[in-house]
Amino acid sequence: MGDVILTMKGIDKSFPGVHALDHVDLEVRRGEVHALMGENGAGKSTLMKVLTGIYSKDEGTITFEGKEVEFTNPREAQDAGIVIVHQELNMLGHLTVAQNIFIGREFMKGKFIDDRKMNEEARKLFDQLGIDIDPTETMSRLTVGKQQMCEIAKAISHDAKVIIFDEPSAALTEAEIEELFKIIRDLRERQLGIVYISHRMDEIKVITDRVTVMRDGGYVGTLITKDCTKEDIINMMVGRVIYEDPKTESQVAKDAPVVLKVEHLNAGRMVQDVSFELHKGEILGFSGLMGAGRTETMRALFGADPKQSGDIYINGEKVDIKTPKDAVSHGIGYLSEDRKRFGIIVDKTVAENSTMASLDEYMKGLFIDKKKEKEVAQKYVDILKTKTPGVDQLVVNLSGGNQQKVVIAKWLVRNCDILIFDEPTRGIDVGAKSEIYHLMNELVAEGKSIIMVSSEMTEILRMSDRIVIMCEGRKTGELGIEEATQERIMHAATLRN
Amino acid sequence: MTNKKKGNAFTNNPIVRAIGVQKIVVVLVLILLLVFFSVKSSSFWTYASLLSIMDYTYYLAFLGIGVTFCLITGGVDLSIGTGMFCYALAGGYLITKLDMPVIVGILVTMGMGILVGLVNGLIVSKGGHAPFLATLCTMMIVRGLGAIITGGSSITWPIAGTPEGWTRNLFKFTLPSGTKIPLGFLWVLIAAVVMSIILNKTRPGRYIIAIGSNKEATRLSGINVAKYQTLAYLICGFFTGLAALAYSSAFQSMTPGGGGGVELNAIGGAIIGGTSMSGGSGTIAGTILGVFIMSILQTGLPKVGLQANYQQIIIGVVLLVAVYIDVLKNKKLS
Amino acid sequence: MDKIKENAFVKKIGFNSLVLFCILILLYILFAVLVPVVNSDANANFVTWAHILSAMNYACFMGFLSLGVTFVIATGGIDFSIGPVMFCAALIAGYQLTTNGWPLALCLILCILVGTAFGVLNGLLVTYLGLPSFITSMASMMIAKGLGSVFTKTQPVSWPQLSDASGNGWYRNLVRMQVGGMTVPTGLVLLVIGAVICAIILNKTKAGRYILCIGSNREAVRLSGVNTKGWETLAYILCGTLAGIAAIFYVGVYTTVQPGLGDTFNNEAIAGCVMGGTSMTGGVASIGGTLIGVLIMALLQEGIMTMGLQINYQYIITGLIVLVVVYADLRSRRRRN
Amino acid sequence: GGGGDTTTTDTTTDAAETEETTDAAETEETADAEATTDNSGLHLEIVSKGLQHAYWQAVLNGVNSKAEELGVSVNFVGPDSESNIQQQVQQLETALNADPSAIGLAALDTNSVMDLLQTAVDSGIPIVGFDSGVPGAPEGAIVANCSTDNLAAGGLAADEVYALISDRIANAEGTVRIGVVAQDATSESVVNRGLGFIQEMASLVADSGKTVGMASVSNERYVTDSGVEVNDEADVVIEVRVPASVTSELSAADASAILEQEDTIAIYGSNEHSANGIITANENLNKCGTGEGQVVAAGFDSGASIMNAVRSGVFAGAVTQAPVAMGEYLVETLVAAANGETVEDIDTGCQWYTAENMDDPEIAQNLYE
Ligand SMILES: Nc1ncnc2c1ncn2[C@@H]1O[C@H](COP(=O)(O)OP(=O)(O)OP(=O)(O)O)[C@@H](O)[C@H]1O
Ligand SMILES: Nc1ncnc2c1ncn2[C@@H]1O[C@H](COP(=O)(O)OP(=O)(O)OP(=O)(O)O)[C@@H](O)[C@H]1O
Ligand SMILES: [Mg+2]
Ligand SMILES: [Mg+2]
Repeated sequence: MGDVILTMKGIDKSFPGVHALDHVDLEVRRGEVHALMGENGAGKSTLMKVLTGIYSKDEGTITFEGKEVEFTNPREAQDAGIVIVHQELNMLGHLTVAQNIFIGREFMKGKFIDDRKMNEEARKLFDQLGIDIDPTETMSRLTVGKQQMCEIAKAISHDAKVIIFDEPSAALTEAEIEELFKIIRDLRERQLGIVYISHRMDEIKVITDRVTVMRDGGYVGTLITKDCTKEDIINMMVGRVIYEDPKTESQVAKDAPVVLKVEHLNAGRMVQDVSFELHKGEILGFSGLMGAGRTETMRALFGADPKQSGDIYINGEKVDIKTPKDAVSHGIGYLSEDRKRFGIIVDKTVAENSTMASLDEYMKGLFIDKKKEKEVAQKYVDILKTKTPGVDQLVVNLSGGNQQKVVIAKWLVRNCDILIFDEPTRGIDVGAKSEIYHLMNELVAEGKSIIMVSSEMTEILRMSDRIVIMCEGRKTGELGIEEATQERIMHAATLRN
Repeated sequence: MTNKKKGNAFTNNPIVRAIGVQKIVVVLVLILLLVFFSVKSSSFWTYASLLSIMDYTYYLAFLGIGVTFCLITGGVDLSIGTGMFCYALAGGYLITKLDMPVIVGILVTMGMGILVGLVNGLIVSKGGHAPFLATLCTMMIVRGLGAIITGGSSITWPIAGTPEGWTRNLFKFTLPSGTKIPLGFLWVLIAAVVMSIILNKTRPGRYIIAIGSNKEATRLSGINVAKYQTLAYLICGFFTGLAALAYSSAFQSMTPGGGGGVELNAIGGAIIGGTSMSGGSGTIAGTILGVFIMSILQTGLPKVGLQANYQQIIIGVVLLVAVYIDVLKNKKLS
Repeated sequence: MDKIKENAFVKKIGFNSLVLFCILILLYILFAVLVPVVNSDANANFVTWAHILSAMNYACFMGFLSLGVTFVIATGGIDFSIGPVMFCAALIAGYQLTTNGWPLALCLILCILVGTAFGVLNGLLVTYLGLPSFITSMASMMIAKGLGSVFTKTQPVSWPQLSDASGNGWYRNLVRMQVGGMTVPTGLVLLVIGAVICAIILNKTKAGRYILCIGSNREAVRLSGVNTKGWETLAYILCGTLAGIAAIFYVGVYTTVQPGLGDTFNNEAIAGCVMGGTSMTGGVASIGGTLIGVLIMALLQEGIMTMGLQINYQYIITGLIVLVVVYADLRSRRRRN
Repeated sequence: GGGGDTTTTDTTTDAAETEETTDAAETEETADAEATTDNSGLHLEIVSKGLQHAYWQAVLNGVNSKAEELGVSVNFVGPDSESNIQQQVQQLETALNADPSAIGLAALDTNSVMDLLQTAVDSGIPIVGFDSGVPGAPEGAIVANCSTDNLAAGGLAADEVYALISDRIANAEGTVRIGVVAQDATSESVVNRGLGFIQEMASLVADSGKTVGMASVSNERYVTDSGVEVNDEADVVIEVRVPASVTSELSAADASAILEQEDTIAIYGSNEHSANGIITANENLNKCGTGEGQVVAAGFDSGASIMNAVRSGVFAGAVTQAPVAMGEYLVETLVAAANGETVEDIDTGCQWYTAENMDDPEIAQNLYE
């Protein structure tokens, strides 16, 4: 580990309604892999975006190679030698791999772009990294994993001094992760500073030298990886947060009736022959790595995407679900993992969002009974403790957690008996998180049944009565909460065939 | 199943992939149309007929090339049809009514095209207006402008044979023997090649495609998105100016307030040629082919004795089919 | 400024509509002052009942067109066929009335139905085939033009005069009526009633709620178990139907319709709607705004004509007003975020 | 309403026949006499069909010069296209609202202005029709017309063209074709110029003992209103084409379609726009001219390209109206009407011009670029 190359001090950043970064510090040295850890929404990505000039900071200083810097756009950061592999893919689907890698700094032959040279250079780069991708292939034709590798190759191809990997492993296979680590070690040899963001504890132990932990937008501390245990890191990440008591045994009565039975569900490549049962009053956890096909399963079940085959039984009766409308009329509610895109209607009010799924009951003849609508919306604002000035407030003005509560309210207003919660706490702050957990427990106590898809192991282990594990579109395991451990879940989640 | 596999074998053939499935289909349709018209109309395959098809193709091709750039950025330019008339009116007005040198008229025509293109680009990229709305407004503005400049009068560009009539030779060169050479085809060809190169081989072209493919990612790559977006509209404006020259050379006269609807033929041609309405992909060669289909329909349908009203219905349906193919293609991609 | 915006009354009406209304009044005052100055005729006077009546001719049919397209734009789509559809409806129904002697009432219904049919066509193509509304409606515009021509054998159709012997002329009272020597702009009254009904549909019924929400976030609405395709199609149908109604008001003033025309009205109708605060990206729509937007354009047309200027100034000014109003809206929204 | 229109135009023809041009001269004198009296308070509104064509600009010139001479104020307006009825009605209504001394009107469509004509009668504002006038207007609504008899003008073109092709028709083995390119099938004046040509041509051919018919692809309105049967096998086939919209390129396409047919011997463009279309088409085809085997072409109105076509022999000739004089007569008649005098119809006349006679002062005054 060499000298300090990058220091961020007292970085502060607010979005409307969210204090995303609260005086955060970070120090990176040459030749180290520095892990940045923290729960979802802790502010890791935001910190990196501030560093690379995508967001402007409100306060604080950034020192790079001994000089204070302030990047106003990503290009400046790149030119200075700081590049980032984004968490969300940033590809130009219509262009080729090589064109993507060299976008913004094309090789030129006079006035013209020298695509041949770019292809050669890209091929060299891939050879050097040991990746097998054709540089002339169109980007959108690659798999997600390969696209991610291209992003990484692109970052490396800059003459970078600091490279930031924001959850690079999420979409990669084991083999690809191995390749990635080889590359990272190689870069470390070359005395680059590397920031590595990941939620996977095992990777942290394997690849990183130091760990900086963030919590709720704040800086918690920095540890030397080899001197600490997983538990130390977890403690720092979770801190004082009081979650619901973890479940040690199923709360569901042995003879609880099956409210939902799915048999041999097939939908596209990502859902293959999935079968499971959901009991009354049960929280059924769906675990797996990203891209395991859980969301696709739920969407197919809900009728949001077409399915090829499979039978669905509700309360023992076979039902035909072709559209979300069918699902809703059978009492199923779906809380999507992407709230902004599929959940809320941002520029409509809390009241309007709350009755979206059950408008029929809030009609007076031909007209919407706005008084009754507001009453019911207010009722659920009170029950869910949604923080909003009123039910006339536009949802766009609420914070993430409260937006999530509005979506939950939508399904409660509809009085759904079966609720599918896909990543219910994604991007939600810690306080709201525990409230939602609390709420879920109350709901099942009232006799509703919940399917909870979650990528957070702790969440799965704390909330579920039973756990279904998926990998590559197949169900690869099912565990009662009594027998479930992180290791057993991980084992099933990586059971590829 | 076997069918599907065959299709894949066909679409995966390297030659097919290099040319593009859509372009092959378009060429086939083009050939079909040509065969149909030559069977139905004895006069279709004559040199004169070719000349008149060319007259239609020039201005549509220029408009098509220009608007392809806007479409590739994920935008559109609705002002091109009306604009083409407006600029030609203004230029012609200077030449014929104010007796200015022809070159001044040409420069003004081109200049107005470029200027309106620039304004469109700025309104879209800096003003943040939806391209559709912005160019709808400029369409209304140039419509009024053309009429106001000329005092509402139609304009006839200098006619062939007069000293100022040399502009007409720019696109259709008359040899001393009286034979006419479709010179404009050469210009269209050159423009197509040059713009193809710009689109595929230079940075501006690359960035214009990138913007249409993923605007945010392009911005994150440190590219000045506003600049290249504006450039796309500027190019479109430039070609609208060229189209105005081509139109006045081929058809001499234009009435103020006209030109509405021409943009549809150009946009339609681009889409038939495989340019996507949603941006990110498109080729100049495809646009030229698509434009050919449009102009052959326009010149061929009257020759087979079809009443004007049916022609419109047919062109409307052709457009719908072309877009549907585009939609299906996009569905397959995702 | 913010205080005004927070005022309960202003909130109810909408700040933008209020600003727009002020523009309307200012424009009227402007013309009242300018007309005598600019016009070569010494006794030119803009502040007369006759001028208002005359402006209403245009406002009526344009108003219905604009109201209709507001629904489509609210879903995030666009309808470029309304003008030609209006003409097509008037041609087909008028042809049946004058050539085939159908009863007037039936023809009026036919007029509306032709509009509705195009609405259904557009709606189905857009929602079920997933075609972009822009090109779809452009294509159906061509089809409407062609169909109108084919149906009437490219001849113009003249609807009967008020004094027509057949007694078929009474429909013209829908636009203007003589009541005891006074001319009443019934068309304006009906337009306002139409606007109120549209406002109720948009703001008080399930259809309006879903149409607006689809414009905001189609997928979220679908995943709430709503038949989005159906409701979106309904927006196009409403638009077509209103274009059919607009046709009645068009012939109510101008009586004669020619085939192959009508596309210039599209731009004006869309401009009126967008000027009124309806967002091109969907989700936000204001019927009141649309109404005022159309009145502004009608006033512009009347004022410009009275000043003896070419009608083309109307296009230019309308285009500029739309750009400025929308830009101001974009700015204020950006600042809020 | 073809029948009705014909009767109206017939009466105008009668008036023209009986009064000849001397009437015009008389009106001029009275107007001149009036000029010495006070006209300065008079305000005239003139609603034309538009300003697009050189023809209208020439009318406007006539109007302006006469108005200046008489010291009256004139507001000359027109819709932005010859098919925009809506705008013209608004313009007429606005004109009425300005409470002028008199109104000049070239109606795009009579039906649509019927109410306004009544309003004018009620409020005592005299209306004078010009150009094609206000055909079919109710009795008393229009005090006078200063117009071209379009049917007669079309007929004139037919007479002249027939003179050039009668031999060819007589000697023809099979079918020969005469094409008509019309701007539209809606404007009364355009239609009448077409119909005048078709009917005159048909009767001339019929008189010569040959059969005549309309081509089946012809525009239906022209077929119906001309009263000539559809017959693709007749000795002489008349083919009328109307483009989908009024743009140069579509007119040229129609003209090409006619010229390209082997049996075409003559072609006629019934206004400036259509004649231009023929010229454009002929640039590619080189078929028009008066020589052996060439197509005899005739146009209507003047303007740079038509005059050039006539001069260079591409067109055998063209019909010109007298727009400048029309504008002048119009203002005079309006002033007279405003002053409460009785005014009479004036046929402003039309002439056939060819390369030979187009420099005659009598004709040259009616040619404009
Ligand atoms: N553009 C933005 N506007 C408003 N809020 C934002 C924006 N970007 C991030 N946030 C909020 O800032 C907080 C921190 O988000 P950030 O993406 O940095 O978290 P993270 O630690 O990267 O989480 P994850 O592990 O899920 O990627 C979250 O509450 C998020 O909702
Ligand atoms: N090989 C692949 N090729 C293309 N797309 C893929 C591939 N693997 C996964 N994806 C995409 O990745 C996304 C993740 O899948 P999905 O959402 O079903 O996983 P998940 O188990 O719900 O995980 P998470 O919710 O954590 O993302 C899907 O949208 C899927 O289309
Ligand atoms: Mg993140
Ligand atoms: Mg998921």
